[in-house]
Amino acid sequence: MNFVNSVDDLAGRVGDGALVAMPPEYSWVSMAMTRALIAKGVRDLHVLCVPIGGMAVDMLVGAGCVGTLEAAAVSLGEAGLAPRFTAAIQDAAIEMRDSTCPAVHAGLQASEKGVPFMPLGGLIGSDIEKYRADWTVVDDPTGRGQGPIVLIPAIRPDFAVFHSPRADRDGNVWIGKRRELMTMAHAARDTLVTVEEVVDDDFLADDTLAAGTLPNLYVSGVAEARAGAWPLALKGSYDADRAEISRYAAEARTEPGFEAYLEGALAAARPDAAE
Amino acid sequence: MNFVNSVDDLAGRVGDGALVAMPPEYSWVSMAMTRALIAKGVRDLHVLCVPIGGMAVDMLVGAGCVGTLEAAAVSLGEAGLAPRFTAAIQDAAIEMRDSTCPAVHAGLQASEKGVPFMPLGGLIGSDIEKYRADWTVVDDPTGRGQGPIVLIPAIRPDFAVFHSPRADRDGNVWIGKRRELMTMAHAARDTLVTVEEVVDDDFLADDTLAAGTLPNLYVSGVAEARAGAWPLALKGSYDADRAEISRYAAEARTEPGFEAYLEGALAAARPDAAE
Amino acid sequence: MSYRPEELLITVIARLLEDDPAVRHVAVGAASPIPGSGVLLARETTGGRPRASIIHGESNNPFTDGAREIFDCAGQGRIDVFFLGGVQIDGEANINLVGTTGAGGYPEIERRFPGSFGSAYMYFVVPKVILFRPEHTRRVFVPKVDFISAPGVSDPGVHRPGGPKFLVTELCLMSFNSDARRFRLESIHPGHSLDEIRDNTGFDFDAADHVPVTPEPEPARLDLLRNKIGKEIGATYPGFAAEVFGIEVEKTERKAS
Amino acid sequence: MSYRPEELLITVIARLLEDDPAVRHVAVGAASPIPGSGVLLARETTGGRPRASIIHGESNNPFTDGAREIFDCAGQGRIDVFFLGGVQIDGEANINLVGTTGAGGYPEIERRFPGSFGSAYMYFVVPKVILFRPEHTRRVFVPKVDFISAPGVSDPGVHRPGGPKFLVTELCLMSFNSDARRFRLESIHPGHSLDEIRDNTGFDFDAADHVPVTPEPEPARLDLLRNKIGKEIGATYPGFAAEVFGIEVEKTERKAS
Repeated sequence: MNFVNSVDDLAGRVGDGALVAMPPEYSWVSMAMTRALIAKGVRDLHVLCVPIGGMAVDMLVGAGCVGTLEAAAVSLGEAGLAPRFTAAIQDAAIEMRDSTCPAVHAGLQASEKGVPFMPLGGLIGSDIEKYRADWTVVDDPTGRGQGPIVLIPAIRPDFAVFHSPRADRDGNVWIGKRRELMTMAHAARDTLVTVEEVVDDDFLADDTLAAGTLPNLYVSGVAEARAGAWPLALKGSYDADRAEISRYAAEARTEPGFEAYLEGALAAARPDAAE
Repeated sequence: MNFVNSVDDLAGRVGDGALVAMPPEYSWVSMAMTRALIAKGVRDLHVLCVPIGGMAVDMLVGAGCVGTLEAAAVSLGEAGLAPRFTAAIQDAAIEMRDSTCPAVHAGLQASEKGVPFMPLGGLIGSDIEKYRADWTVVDDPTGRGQGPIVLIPAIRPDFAVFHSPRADRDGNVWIGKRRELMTMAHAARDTLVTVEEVVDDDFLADDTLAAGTLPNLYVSGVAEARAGAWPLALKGSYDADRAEISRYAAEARTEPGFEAYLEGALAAARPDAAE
Repeated sequence: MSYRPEELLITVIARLLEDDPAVRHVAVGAASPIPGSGVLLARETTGGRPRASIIHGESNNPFTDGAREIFDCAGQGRIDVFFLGGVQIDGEANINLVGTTGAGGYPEIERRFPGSFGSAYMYFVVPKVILFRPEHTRRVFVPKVDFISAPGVSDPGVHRPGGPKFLVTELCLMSFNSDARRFRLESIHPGHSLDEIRDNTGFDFDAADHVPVTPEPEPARLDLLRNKIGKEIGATYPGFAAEVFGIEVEKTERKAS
Repeated sequence: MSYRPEELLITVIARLLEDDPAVRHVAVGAASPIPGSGVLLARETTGGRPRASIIHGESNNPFTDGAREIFDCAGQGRIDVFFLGGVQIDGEANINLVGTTGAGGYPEIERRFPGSFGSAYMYFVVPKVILFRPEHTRRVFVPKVDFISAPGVSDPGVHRPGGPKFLVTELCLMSFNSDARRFRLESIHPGHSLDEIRDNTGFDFDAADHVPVTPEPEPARLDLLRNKIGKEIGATYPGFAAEVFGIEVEKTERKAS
């Protein structure tokens, strides 16, 4: 049912200004969609990192696609600081909403449950809380004298976007133990997924596979994209291409270097990376 | 690690007055533990049905083990009303805390997240809300004028008790898509699990199995109990023994009938029921 | 073409889903074979429009996030129709699933029923709740319920995207107007009368001068029910399929975990 | 027996875990090979007492409920020790992971770092947070952080079961007293001096008249590290294991999903 012809078709649904949730680098980022969104020239995205961003977010920022960024952190991991993110913040080129990991999860869980907010411990006295005008500190509203607590408003992404090793013939998507992908999809209005392959199976008919499956009920569109996480890892399928990530980290230190890298990345698909 | 010799050893940990969370009948009830708790003569339990009770709860109530019962409903399903529960309520023999399914889940999720309460939509104007002194109705505490909302306090069970087809050699427990078992275990101080079998495997080392596994981090004790859900179903392993459940439903209509049934049930284990 | 009462109720429910293009996803709770059959029939006659999710079903069960998912899913606005019943239902569409009380009221209980299940939540968040209670007597349809498991209407300040829209019984189909806080008789099932309905209803309701007769199940729909839907619903409710459609269903093969 | 600076820090961390029977479960965040090695070493020397959970680790990673589980788990009180660092750390144990600002302060940023990760939460709920920041300079240890990712101390009314207890750097081990809101020098690593520490610390701290020297790694612990722990931590941090322990680790075989 939810299948589309190409990653570009999927990216075509994401309009300027959309709130897009993306997973962390250890959890199946769709680099294929990232490239397609950049190629399409989407603008003013509000990107929500769930909860940490990496190369995909850095590329989107560098390509001028991002207006607002909400994240607990953005980093290339072992490859160092995220260069275009760092530059954009230092130049005040994007609006940054500094968050902390559990607050991102809590905001998505509020949308998942259809409630306007979720309480969260900690945070009080941090500058993160101080600068988040959308968070509310209240004295224990149950009147039990448990002290002040922060209320995190529901975050409802327009799109959750990620990659997965496989979907079945009905568009049910394997997420394994990457449950943040399920929360993202529950919270988002639409979920767009690229997959290594669509397999002729019914994941929901097998109780073992069902345990790690996002049902198509929450999936708006699926497109095949071989090596769709490349150069990031797709755990269980392929490792990270560390040389490529390091090359990016080095070249993207300057804006011309980033532009040159981007031109190459958009020109060359890498269908062989999964092998 | 977390293995004990017998179901009786496991039941021995549950003291009088404990708050015990139990899953619904479609989600792997430990009838073996239920019988062991009754045999041990535990008293004044606060049983939390997550969120619906069935034969196990009815037996615990009939055997005089329960002081307080919190549930969205108690029923034998196709076999009709739960007879000892019904009698106990009509005789005001136990304290009943009528709840509604999502409120039970919300209370457990609050404990799972370590927050004192969780907001939940709906409920306002129901007699469920009216008679729950522990729930709080507040005007939107974020000050956004979203109207009144109910705050459900965290429920922290002393014990989560359930059955599963299998645990691995490290005490990691397969729960499949029965995620309420995971929430129960996260929320509870201790989790006691009976299993059909302990297998020589490491579920966490296999990304497919890990997706449906409760890690031993949350498991306080595991005991083998063949046919441990009998006469209820253990989905994927065996069907419900409808004749036995109907027999219970009929005999338990009277207190002497229940006593006679119980005597038989405690005397006879049914090691062949899984075949 | 002769038909069974259950088949009439199934087609009444199916039409409520077929006629409304806003119905994209219908969820059916446990132990609800007639609503379940109605949804599957509507899906068939509309060429697949409403998605049907049958909680704990052996098939048409898409839930993989545990017992809370159905409620979360409804809270997300992804469920357009849900079915609720009641030990008692009153004229303001308050429903009682807990039981009957003495004069002192709850928590004193005269006759206890299972409990409220998820009604206190689903009634608020699902846009089109269909009350389904075949037994149409004054024991069920009372002036005022003894216990409000879920209220039929709410104050304007309360966030309530959902609520009761229809009531299906063995005698009739009614609609509910939440502004007027009243039921309205929409059609009377063949062989029954307005007087019979008034006699068996403990509250007042609106009715036009000429209330139409509920259409009988069309042969094409009966054919679908008996030859296709019966087998599908039988995977979850074998006893029902055997009794109503005379179909013996083999238990669906599912790979064990 | 000669040792590398990393090996000293690993044994310093291991002792903080070994000596405290309340330490039953230690969680280690991403990209933390030295704390990770310290935990695995302590588990070995205590005969398995602290459970070690390495987030995103190829082994010792028990999490199956997604990225939120580590925070939920800490909120449940199931994590006794966690490690945090800081671009800047001040004398009241405030930590800054966001970056340095100009005179106007945040949101103006002079030098941006990744961000606060989960610190604003974990610092509150984990009873024994060990601050680990090898670089001991006035650039790091400042009078006042430019941005408080997480505060070192909280007002009495704030629910805070957790907070900073120790600070481990390349020069020394300090403890933190949250009532006094001050660090105290506990031991000075071999080859360094109190003066050197004062010169490189931008805030005042307490120190006894005679501060002990940090014990060197014992041969038995070094042996464990090089022959057992190195291989285990190398499954998650192969580069670290190769550089520090000279161990080339084969990628752990895991069944693909």
